[in-house]
Amino acid sequence: METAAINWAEAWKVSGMGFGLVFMVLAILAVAVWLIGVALRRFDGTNTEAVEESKEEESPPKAEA
Amino acid sequence: METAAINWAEAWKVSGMGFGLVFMVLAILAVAVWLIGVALRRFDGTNTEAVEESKEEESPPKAEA
Amino acid sequence: METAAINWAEAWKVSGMGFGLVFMVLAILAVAVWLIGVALRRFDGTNTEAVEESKEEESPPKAEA
Amino acid sequence: MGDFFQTGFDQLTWGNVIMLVIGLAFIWLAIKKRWEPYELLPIGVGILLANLPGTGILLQPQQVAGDAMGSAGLLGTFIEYGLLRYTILPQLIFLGLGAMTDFGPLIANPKLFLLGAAAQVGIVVAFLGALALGHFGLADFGINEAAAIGIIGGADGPTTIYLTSQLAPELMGITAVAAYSYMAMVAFIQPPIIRMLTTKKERETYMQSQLREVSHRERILFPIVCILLVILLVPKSAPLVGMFMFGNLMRESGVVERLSKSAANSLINIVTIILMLCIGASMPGDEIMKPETLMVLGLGLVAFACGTAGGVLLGKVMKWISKEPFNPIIGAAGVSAVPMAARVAQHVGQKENPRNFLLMHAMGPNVAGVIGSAVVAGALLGYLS
Amino acid sequence: MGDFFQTGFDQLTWGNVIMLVIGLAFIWLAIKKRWEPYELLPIGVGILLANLPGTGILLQPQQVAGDAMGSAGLLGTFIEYGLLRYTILPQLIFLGLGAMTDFGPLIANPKLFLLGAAAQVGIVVAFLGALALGHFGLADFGINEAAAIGIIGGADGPTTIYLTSQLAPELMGITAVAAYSYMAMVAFIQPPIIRMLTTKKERETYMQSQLREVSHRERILFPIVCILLVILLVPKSAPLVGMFMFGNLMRESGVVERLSKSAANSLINIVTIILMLCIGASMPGDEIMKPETLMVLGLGLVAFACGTAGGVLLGKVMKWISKEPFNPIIGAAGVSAVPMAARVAQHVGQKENPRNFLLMHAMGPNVAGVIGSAVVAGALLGYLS
Amino acid sequence: MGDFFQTGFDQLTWGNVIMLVIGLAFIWLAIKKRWEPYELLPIGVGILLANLPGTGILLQPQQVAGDAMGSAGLLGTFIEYGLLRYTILPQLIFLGLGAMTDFGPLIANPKLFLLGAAAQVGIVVAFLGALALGHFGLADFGINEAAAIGIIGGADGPTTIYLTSQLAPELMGITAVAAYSYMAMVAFIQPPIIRMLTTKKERETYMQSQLREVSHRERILFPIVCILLVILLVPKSAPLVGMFMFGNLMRESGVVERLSKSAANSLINIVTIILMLCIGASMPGDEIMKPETLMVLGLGLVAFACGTAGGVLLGKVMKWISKEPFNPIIGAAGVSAVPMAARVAQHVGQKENPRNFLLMHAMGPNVAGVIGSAVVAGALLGYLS
Ligand code: NA
Ligand code: NA
Ligand code: NA
Repeated sequence: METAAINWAEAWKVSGMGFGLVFMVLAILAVAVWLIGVALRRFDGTNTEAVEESKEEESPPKAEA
Repeated sequence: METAAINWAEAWKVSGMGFGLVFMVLAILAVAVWLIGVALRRFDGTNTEAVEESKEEESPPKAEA
Repeated sequence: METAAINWAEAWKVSGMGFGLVFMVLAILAVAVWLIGVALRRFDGTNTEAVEESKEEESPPKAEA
Repeated sequence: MGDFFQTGFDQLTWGNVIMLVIGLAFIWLAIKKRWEPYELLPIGVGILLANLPGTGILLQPQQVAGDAMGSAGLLGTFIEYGLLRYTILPQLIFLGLGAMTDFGPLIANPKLFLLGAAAQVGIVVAFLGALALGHFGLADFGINEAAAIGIIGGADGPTTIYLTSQLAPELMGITAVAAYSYMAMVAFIQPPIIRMLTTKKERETYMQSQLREVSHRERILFPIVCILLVILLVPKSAPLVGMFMFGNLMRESGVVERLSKSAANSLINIVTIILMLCIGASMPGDEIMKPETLMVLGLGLVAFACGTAGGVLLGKVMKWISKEPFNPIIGAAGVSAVPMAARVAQHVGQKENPRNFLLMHAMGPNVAGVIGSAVVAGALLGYLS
Repeated sequence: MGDFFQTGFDQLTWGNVIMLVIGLAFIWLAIKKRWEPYELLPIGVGILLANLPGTGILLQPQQVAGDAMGSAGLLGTFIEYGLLRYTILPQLIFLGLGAMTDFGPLIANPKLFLLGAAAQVGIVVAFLGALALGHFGLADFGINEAAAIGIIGGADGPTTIYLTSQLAPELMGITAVAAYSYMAMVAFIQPPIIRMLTTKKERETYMQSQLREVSHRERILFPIVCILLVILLVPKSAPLVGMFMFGNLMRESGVVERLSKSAANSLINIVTIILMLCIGASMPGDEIMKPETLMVLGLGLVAFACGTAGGVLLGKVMKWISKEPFNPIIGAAGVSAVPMAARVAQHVGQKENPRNFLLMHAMGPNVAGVIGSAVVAGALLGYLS
Repeated sequence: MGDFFQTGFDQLTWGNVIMLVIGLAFIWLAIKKRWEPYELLPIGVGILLANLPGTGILLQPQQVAGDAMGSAGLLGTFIEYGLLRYTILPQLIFLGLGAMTDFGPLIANPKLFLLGAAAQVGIVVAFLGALALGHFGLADFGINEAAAIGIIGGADGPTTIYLTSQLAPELMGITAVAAYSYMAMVAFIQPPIIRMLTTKKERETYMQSQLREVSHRERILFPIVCILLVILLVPKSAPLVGMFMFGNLMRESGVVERLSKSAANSLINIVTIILMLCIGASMPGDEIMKPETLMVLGLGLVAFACGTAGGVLLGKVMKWISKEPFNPIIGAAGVSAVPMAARVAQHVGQKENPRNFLLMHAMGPNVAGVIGSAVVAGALLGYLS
């Protein structure tokens, strides 16, 4: 740990770009994963989402009981 | 294995002190373990020893049978 | 991978001797294993081979059915 | 030749004594309070072994290289080869974690990735905070040390260990212990912050109780896509993301069951034992008993708090945008601390509305946060090393 | 200090891109086609990791030895220490394979050893072929490279890896991948060759359906005899044969069950993960995208084909000599590729005659072929190194 | 380039041949007589591999360091890095043993610790005996060699291996093999000594058949107290006692079940395979075929005998002092040789009085003896290195 005059310009750049980068990368992943999901379901002709949602309407009351 | 005139004074010292040391260390451990056992049983208000001894009086005849 | 004028005499020697060697070694192993098997069965007085062969005559028709 | 009765008592420093007490405290927390016992129990023992003097167990191979008689110590050897020079151990942990992780909730709802990004703001705040302490002359953290301190806010043990070992090895024990300790304490750290930043109505929001089913193919493609995209975008994240996603691919492929079971069992267990001992052993009293240590701990707490806040605040934005009901609590799980932070979201949510079952929803940002911190670590490593 | 957004895209070469596609293809073959998934899945991931630029994951310890900041990468470390300098990994695989191998069929009928020898002719043909390509100026394979290429025909992964790492490390990835790929493809490679070299009547030959029972003692003596005889005759085969037979002795002895189970489970699994990643990572695009690579693949295929032919032809001779009915198909299993080649013999045989059950008979030459290739590898190593 | 048919026959020495026979004898003892098979089977194979000439399997990394072509052998690598330079392997064995050890009987009756101390007298006698042989010009054992020979009397494999590797590496194979062999033979060595030193009435003494129940807390505190006290008093015992007690703490804590199971299963099994192979491989014929080897074996036997006597004699003293009935036979278990020596006490006791059930009582000194030898080893190491 050597003392060094802090280069605040660099510090802010690292901070901002680092935080921006993680948003960008995870956003790209989100889009990629969403596209793959859509493509596969279209390709396979299955719409699991609808099936799941109908299930869902039944189950919560049970969870409350 | 280099030949060396044996330093018997040192040899006896190592022997005696080594054997003494192991007795001392294990005796200290014995006392420490015993104290912990006593302290915990007093602290918890349980006297497992008595319980065990009463059990014990019953079991040996079974073992013999 | 350095370019080198191929020494074909050596190459054929390596090939021939290598292939010969593996035959020799595995043949020696075959003989050794066979001798051990014979020795152990003679020593133990068991003839598992005969037992197995009688079993064998029954099983194939089942496999066909 | 030394004296026969050369005990360790006379070499024992006050720093050692305090660290022995701390080591015992970690062991107690692990056993009695079940605070991350898989990490804190061996860390506690490592602290004991490192602070009992004269054992030679910390001697590193390079320290005895020229010495014909000398043998390196077990922990010194593992620290030098497993952590500092080859950093094998944290990467193998990530391999095992990948083989244990279910990305289903994130695949089912990929916009939750963003919560895992937002929660990384804690890293940034602690990074700037560490530099500010230097600015005001309170500590002499350079930019590398600031990065290692910041990554505590990633709330992932192996990421913290990996980045610290590369950028600021002298902080290795303390950042790792801070990360694991605060991970064990998320149930105390996060709820007040969540309540402070959300209204009761927001916290009561009922989210649909089931996620869509995720197909086998999506599960297989997920780790492959992550390897390709993340490593292309942030090359230095490969040691973490690559191993993590390789482990997950083995798990989800279904064709190498023996390998994924061994990665998630014997391999990760053996490596955990050794790595956590080494982490504990990286805290000899005389290097730890400094005001900087308290600052690192303080900054780590700030990082956890700000990460939680970041996740919750983006959650509020997403609730505002989203057409379906959306509970911002789950944003707090974006810090990772898998799976404790997701459980915190579940408990806080159910307390406000007994119908709520947020666990599965919170698992999405929770695992996204692991990828998020690895990305930040890779970016920092690429820039600083 | 680099730029923050230094992604890997600009360093990506065409070689990398092609290798990424090949890596993905291996992953697809492993998962979808179940082609040797335990090898090809991690190999595929290793190819991806090695061809995503800028990761540093391939840096070898010797490359960063003088560099205070630099840490070696995970795969670079395992490649240098586990493969090139100490060759630990393939030997540990052999230990585990030994603990999984049943030599019963070979002990019951030891003349099948000869089929395991005959099938090694593929090694010789490919070896001479590689030298011939050099002779005609098409490639510059030296005698060491030719030996490494030839051993592909041994159809045993660890033997190929071991010999290549010792004689021609620059070919390591490609010979290993060729061996595992062709092993996965024996069901396509062998049947036409078997049919071409045998008459329908030969293939229909019914062999007695059960082998004699092999006693516990014979099973124990077998690995001991192999260690003594083979290593005395071919000393350099010890790293392979010694470990293989030690594993088998642990298995058959029945007195060290915990050890043999660990060797055949956690140990081989952990080592497989690491070794196969390393194999995949030994194929960076720019070293692989050469005409020599295609020649290696072609020669490997020739080796498999000639090995199959060698086994079948000796099978025909043995049928001619043998008093009992003998089906020459089982000679094809002598290439090893355990247990796929034995299954090929079973399928081809049953197709011609539904009563045929050749699997157990084919297991004999199948495991003999493992010993055969290890003997050839040891002989080559003794002569060339 | 050598000749193709360079077999090992012409390099085989008489020393090799004798060692091959001895290796086969160990394998036979392990399988047929079940003498410590987990150690003697791999040791036997290691002896075979080390005495088959020309294999290169023993080449150590430092021997090939400057040689571009040369690769170190598997066993040479493990011997150098796992035993001589870093001594990792015996410490990992101790970790696993700790996770398998039940200290309950010792905690229930801590005065049995003293029997575990008394039995260490065998170490002292053999140590002085080795020096005396030097004094009379029969051997040239220095003080370090004498210590390594003495520790055979500790009757603990990893302690013997650890101390020998540090003080007298050239004796490593032989002291370890002596220790394991005599441990396998305690059923022959101890009973006559016990009978010689005790009256029939003493041996008939019936001890209360059940020990008090030991609480979970005591079991947890035990390894912690041992770590703190023993390592403070004898710092150099840390590599042994620290790992042993860490393993035990993992076991007794109950909160890290995955870790303690892996330590007691896959980790110890894998390490045992490698370590025992290395031990066997440390006995090349030409270094073993010396009169000193017989002296080491003789002194080791003396050490076992004297250790047994020491335990029994202190047992007699304790019987004399004790208010409750006390059977001095259990003192013999203080040599450790866990759990065989405790079983010997059980058998001898039950033979004299069928009501006797001494096993649990004998387990106390038995495990105390492990700590005792580790203390002596640490003291010797602290003084001599
Ligand atoms: Na995170
Ligand atoms: Na083969
Ligand atoms: Na002992």
